[in-house]
Amino acid sequence: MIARLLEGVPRRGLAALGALLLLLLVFPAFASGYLLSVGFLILHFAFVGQAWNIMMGFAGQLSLGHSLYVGLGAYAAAALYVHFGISPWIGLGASVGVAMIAGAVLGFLAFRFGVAGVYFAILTIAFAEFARIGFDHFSWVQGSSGFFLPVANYTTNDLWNLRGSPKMFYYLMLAMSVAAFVACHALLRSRMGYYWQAIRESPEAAQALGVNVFRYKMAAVVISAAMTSLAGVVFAFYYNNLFPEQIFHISRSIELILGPIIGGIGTLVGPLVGALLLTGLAEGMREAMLQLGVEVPGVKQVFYGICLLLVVMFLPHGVWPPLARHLGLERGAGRREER
Amino acid sequence: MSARLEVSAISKSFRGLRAVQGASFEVPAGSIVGLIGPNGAGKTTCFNMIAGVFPPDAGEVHLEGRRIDGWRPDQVCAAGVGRTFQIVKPFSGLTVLENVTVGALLRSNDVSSAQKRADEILEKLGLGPKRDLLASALTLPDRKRLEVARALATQPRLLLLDEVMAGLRPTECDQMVAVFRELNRAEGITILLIEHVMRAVMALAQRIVVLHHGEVIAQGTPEEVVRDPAVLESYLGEETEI
Amino acid sequence: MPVEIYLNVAASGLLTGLVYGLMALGLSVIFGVVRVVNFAHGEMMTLAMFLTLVLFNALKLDPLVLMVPVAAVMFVLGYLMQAGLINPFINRPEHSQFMLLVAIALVLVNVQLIVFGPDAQGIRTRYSFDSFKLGPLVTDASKVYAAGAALVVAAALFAFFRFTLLGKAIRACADNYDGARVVGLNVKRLYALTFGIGSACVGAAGAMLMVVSDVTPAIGPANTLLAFVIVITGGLGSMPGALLGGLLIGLTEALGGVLFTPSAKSMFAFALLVLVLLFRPQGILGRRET
Amino acid sequence: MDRRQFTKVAAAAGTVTALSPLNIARAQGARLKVGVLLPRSGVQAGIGQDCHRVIDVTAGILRDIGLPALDIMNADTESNVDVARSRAERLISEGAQLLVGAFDSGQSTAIAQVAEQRGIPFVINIAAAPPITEQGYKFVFRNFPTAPMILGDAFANQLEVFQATGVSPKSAVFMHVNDTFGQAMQKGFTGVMSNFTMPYKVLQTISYDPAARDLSVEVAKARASGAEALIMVSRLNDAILITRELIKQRWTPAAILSMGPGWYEDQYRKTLAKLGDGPMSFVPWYDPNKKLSKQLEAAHTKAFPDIDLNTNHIYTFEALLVAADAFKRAGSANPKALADAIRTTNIRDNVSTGPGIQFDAKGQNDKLRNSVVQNRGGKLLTVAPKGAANAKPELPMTAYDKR
Repeated sequence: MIARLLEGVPRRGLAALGALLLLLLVFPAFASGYLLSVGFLILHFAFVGQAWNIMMGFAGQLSLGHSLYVGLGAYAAAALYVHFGISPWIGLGASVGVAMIAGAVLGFLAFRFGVAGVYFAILTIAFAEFARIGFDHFSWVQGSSGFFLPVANYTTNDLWNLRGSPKMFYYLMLAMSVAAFVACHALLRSRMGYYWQAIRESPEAAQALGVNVFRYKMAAVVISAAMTSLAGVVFAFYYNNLFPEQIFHISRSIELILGPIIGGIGTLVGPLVGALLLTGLAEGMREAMLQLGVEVPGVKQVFYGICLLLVVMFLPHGVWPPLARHLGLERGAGRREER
Repeated sequence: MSARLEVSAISKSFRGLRAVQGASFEVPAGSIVGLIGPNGAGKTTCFNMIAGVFPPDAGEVHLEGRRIDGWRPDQVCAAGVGRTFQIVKPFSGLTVLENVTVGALLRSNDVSSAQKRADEILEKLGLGPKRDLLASALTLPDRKRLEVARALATQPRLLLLDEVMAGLRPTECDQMVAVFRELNRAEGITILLIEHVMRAVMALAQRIVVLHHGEVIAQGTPEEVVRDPAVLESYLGEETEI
Repeated sequence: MPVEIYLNVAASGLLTGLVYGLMALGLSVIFGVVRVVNFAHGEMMTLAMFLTLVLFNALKLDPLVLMVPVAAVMFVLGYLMQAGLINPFINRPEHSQFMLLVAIALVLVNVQLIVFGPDAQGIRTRYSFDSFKLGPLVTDASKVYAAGAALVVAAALFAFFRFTLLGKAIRACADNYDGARVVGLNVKRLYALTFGIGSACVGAAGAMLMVVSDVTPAIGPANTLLAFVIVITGGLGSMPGALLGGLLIGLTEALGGVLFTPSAKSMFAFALLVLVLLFRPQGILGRRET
Repeated sequence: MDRRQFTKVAAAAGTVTALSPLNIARAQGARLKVGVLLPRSGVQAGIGQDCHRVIDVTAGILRDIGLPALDIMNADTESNVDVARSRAERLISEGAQLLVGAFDSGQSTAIAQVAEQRGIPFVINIAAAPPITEQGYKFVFRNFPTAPMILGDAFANQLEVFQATGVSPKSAVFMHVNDTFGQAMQKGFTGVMSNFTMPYKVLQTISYDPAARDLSVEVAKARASGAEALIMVSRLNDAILITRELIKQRWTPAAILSMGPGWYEDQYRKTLAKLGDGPMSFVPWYDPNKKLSKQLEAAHTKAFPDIDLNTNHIYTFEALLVAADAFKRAGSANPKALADAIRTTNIRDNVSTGPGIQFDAKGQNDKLRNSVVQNRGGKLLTVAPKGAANAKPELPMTAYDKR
């Protein structure tokens, strides 16, 4: 099984991945609380980016409403914990289930009725907004006044109830990111992965080769939704409060897809590189502003926006593919050409 | 010979425009049949109805006795029909090998055996040296070959070829003809081909069906068809490469 | 509840809808031709609103008059944006275009925040607080003027595309990109012009919106979303569709607010959008792509 | 590169900045480092920047009343919980010994968890969601009333106002924005009201979307209910929108009783001029008769002649006041000692209405009182409670078309 997974990955890439993993493992030993929280954010975005990438990067379905699954996942596990004291490890079953159902409904409607391209993207936004306003009125989880989890106990790490220190959350997120990376790697090399990429490149040709396009598109949406909802569970227990305005908001959807787009859509390493780059860029800009004594709110976002602009203008396939070529890691980097 | 494919009185209109009108023909098992006709005669529409891209407005299509009209393309493919597209549709972002592997996965249990099968087909079609190139990097003749390779990888019993020789040089064309003849002989694949290159049709087809304005105006052996006055008339002024 | 309230609310919803429709018109024009979804639409609208505000404070002219200079400035801005930034992206995949416009939107919002500050700012005209009373019907004067102006702008735009040579050229370009190039049209320039025209529409709508509401930098993204909902409901690329979409959304929100809880009224707009997408994916007046 | 290296490089790069008075003070270590987290960009930028205005005014006042100077470290939460949390961590790693913020309940909770875990005291300036001080935090303090506290005071003050003016509306409609604060108020409304014998009956409750661009439907609905008074929980933009609709739909309620922000704000009064006169706000406010209030008002007016002192300024100022006071009493910047000092806070000479600043076991100042401010002649007059007022209330409101 493991041997199969490693097949086709160049040795240099493997070594680089190993080194990166080692670095991430020992990072908390040296990091301040601040760097640890930044590290958590990076891994969080790498994970959701990876999940989104399944749908867009692999299967070519542009979703701009992934906050829907983050929010559903977060609320489902949190509500079960608060109302019934159910451990999030059991509750995440509900999270995954609810997110999968939502994804399946959206996918079914869209793919059955031939909603594609821009229209599909807007449909995903509509679903997320619908959920946001709905949860504003959902009194079982306190509606818009916010859903609070009992405060975390920081002295002991209770992994079973996800109550614990940021370090615990960091390692949890790291484990999830690694698992997502391996899972995506395996998926991409499976029958499903081949079919997804075929659908992404040309749905008509894929169908003529016996691929049940509807079924595999559905699979992409549902798997992506399920994975994304897991990030929502961690979000809920890390922040201990949920507001529909925050978690279902379209700005969260956008935030979580910037990483994979900047990193390199359809590649395995792209979401990680993108999350690292964007979070690092945002934090670095804040530092730079601080050091320059610029105290004007908004200036940082202007520069951040300009950086995004430059990247997307000059690196149409994201940062990773050219970087991988440069480092001689091309095979592991995955490829994606202009459609 | 029993019929592998039986098309009976199929019709199709687009926005009131009749593309195919009551076309009927048969493709016997193990044979090679050519579908010819001037541009806009409804050949590709016929193909699309057989392959399941859209259902016929009227009429029936039977594959080995099973009625398949109205099926989805992937179901038709799974039933044993492989097809190529007139305007090639390669998976541009994938390598040549990966392109063909997608087809081979239909009848393989796992990815590695599909890859093995894909490799064999690439060799057969002379694409072996290019297996690791991106499909987008191929020349047009190679893309045409890739179309055929992908369709073959699904191990069809009936192969629908939509102008795969167009744009090929005569020598390349002859190579292709040889490949199809070999496939037909050694593996017993039945072939229905749309072709403008008459040189290829004449060389390959045992039977020819002529479409004009969506109707079948003649069918028979190549010799019979070229002597048919109706066919000659319909082709008058058309480019013919005999 | 008395019947008048439904009448009043429906009338108000329709008027608001027309203003919404004008706001969405620019988006529709741009998509119809350039095939780029302008994700910075709402942010451009707030820019136009601020522009109106500045001009109003300097010149003390009625916003309905200021519509002309604001539209002109926005035209130039749109032209330059297309020619400079967006043109290289015309043939790129959707997500790439999306990224570009999201980045532009981010810059726009925050530049506005720095320049104009975060507070809501509005202008007061002679008729700001007027209303017309027709029997039981009480209608907001500002909305009536704004809706009227929306109809005029839409008519002008319609005439431009129907009767002028340039308008026809742009439509040809929208129908058949390659064809237009073959007959020697300068597609790049036409695209830039279209983006300019779409932006001028946004400018006109912004000036008009200043009559009925205040502006803060933060309202941009919400307006982008609203414009999407309208345009997709009415049919992306269709000009009458944008107005119809606006009317429908305005009416739906108004009646949804009266019959159910107002805080959930935009849910009805989204529900309408989903229904339209499912049963007529190209929008009510949209053309099916072939 | 870690933080220390970064500072070294930066310090080496700029000896000029190192010589500025601020850095000398930092080198002496005499000041308390206070990290102030506010949403100064993003959707809440308006409020965050408003809160921030008072910070520069504070230094002079603290000096005048003999409290130690504070070393303020600003951070922008960008109206985002992720950023709020990582900014809090950042401030602490930079040496912040006390945190102040963050206006929003969600962002405040995110910061509270960091503060709690790192043992750094966190003084919340504004955030009304009740659960924040029900979580058992030891380092989190809130000098702002919770939603039920605001409601209780509002009803009591309404009775006082009705009695003073002789106008008692018999019916009312309750409109609230459906955001965190609005819903918290709505949830407490009926329960708290049942503790009072109010003259009016609430005929209808209307909640509306915080992002609404148009409130004509909402106002039409309220008007159709035939109520005499309008009870509001809103924000700024919607308060302006609602007033415009009231005028256009030709309805002047006998009283507009607001229990939140919006109606007293500068922007509201500036935009509507004399049409903005009349509404009463039942809100956490300042006692204009207190000595410190006069000092703050004077300093604030000097710095911002166009902007009146309001809730945002008062409670951000008091949060810093709590910090400076605790620092003085603790005699050290040790966070634990600071927290202990804050727990025993007893500031009598303060700004906000009520007996002063004290915290209960949960870290909540439960002594805070509301005031009633009325917009009259474009100015804000404090009309109740009696002991903390500088004018008398006036009801009913003058009809909008008679102004």
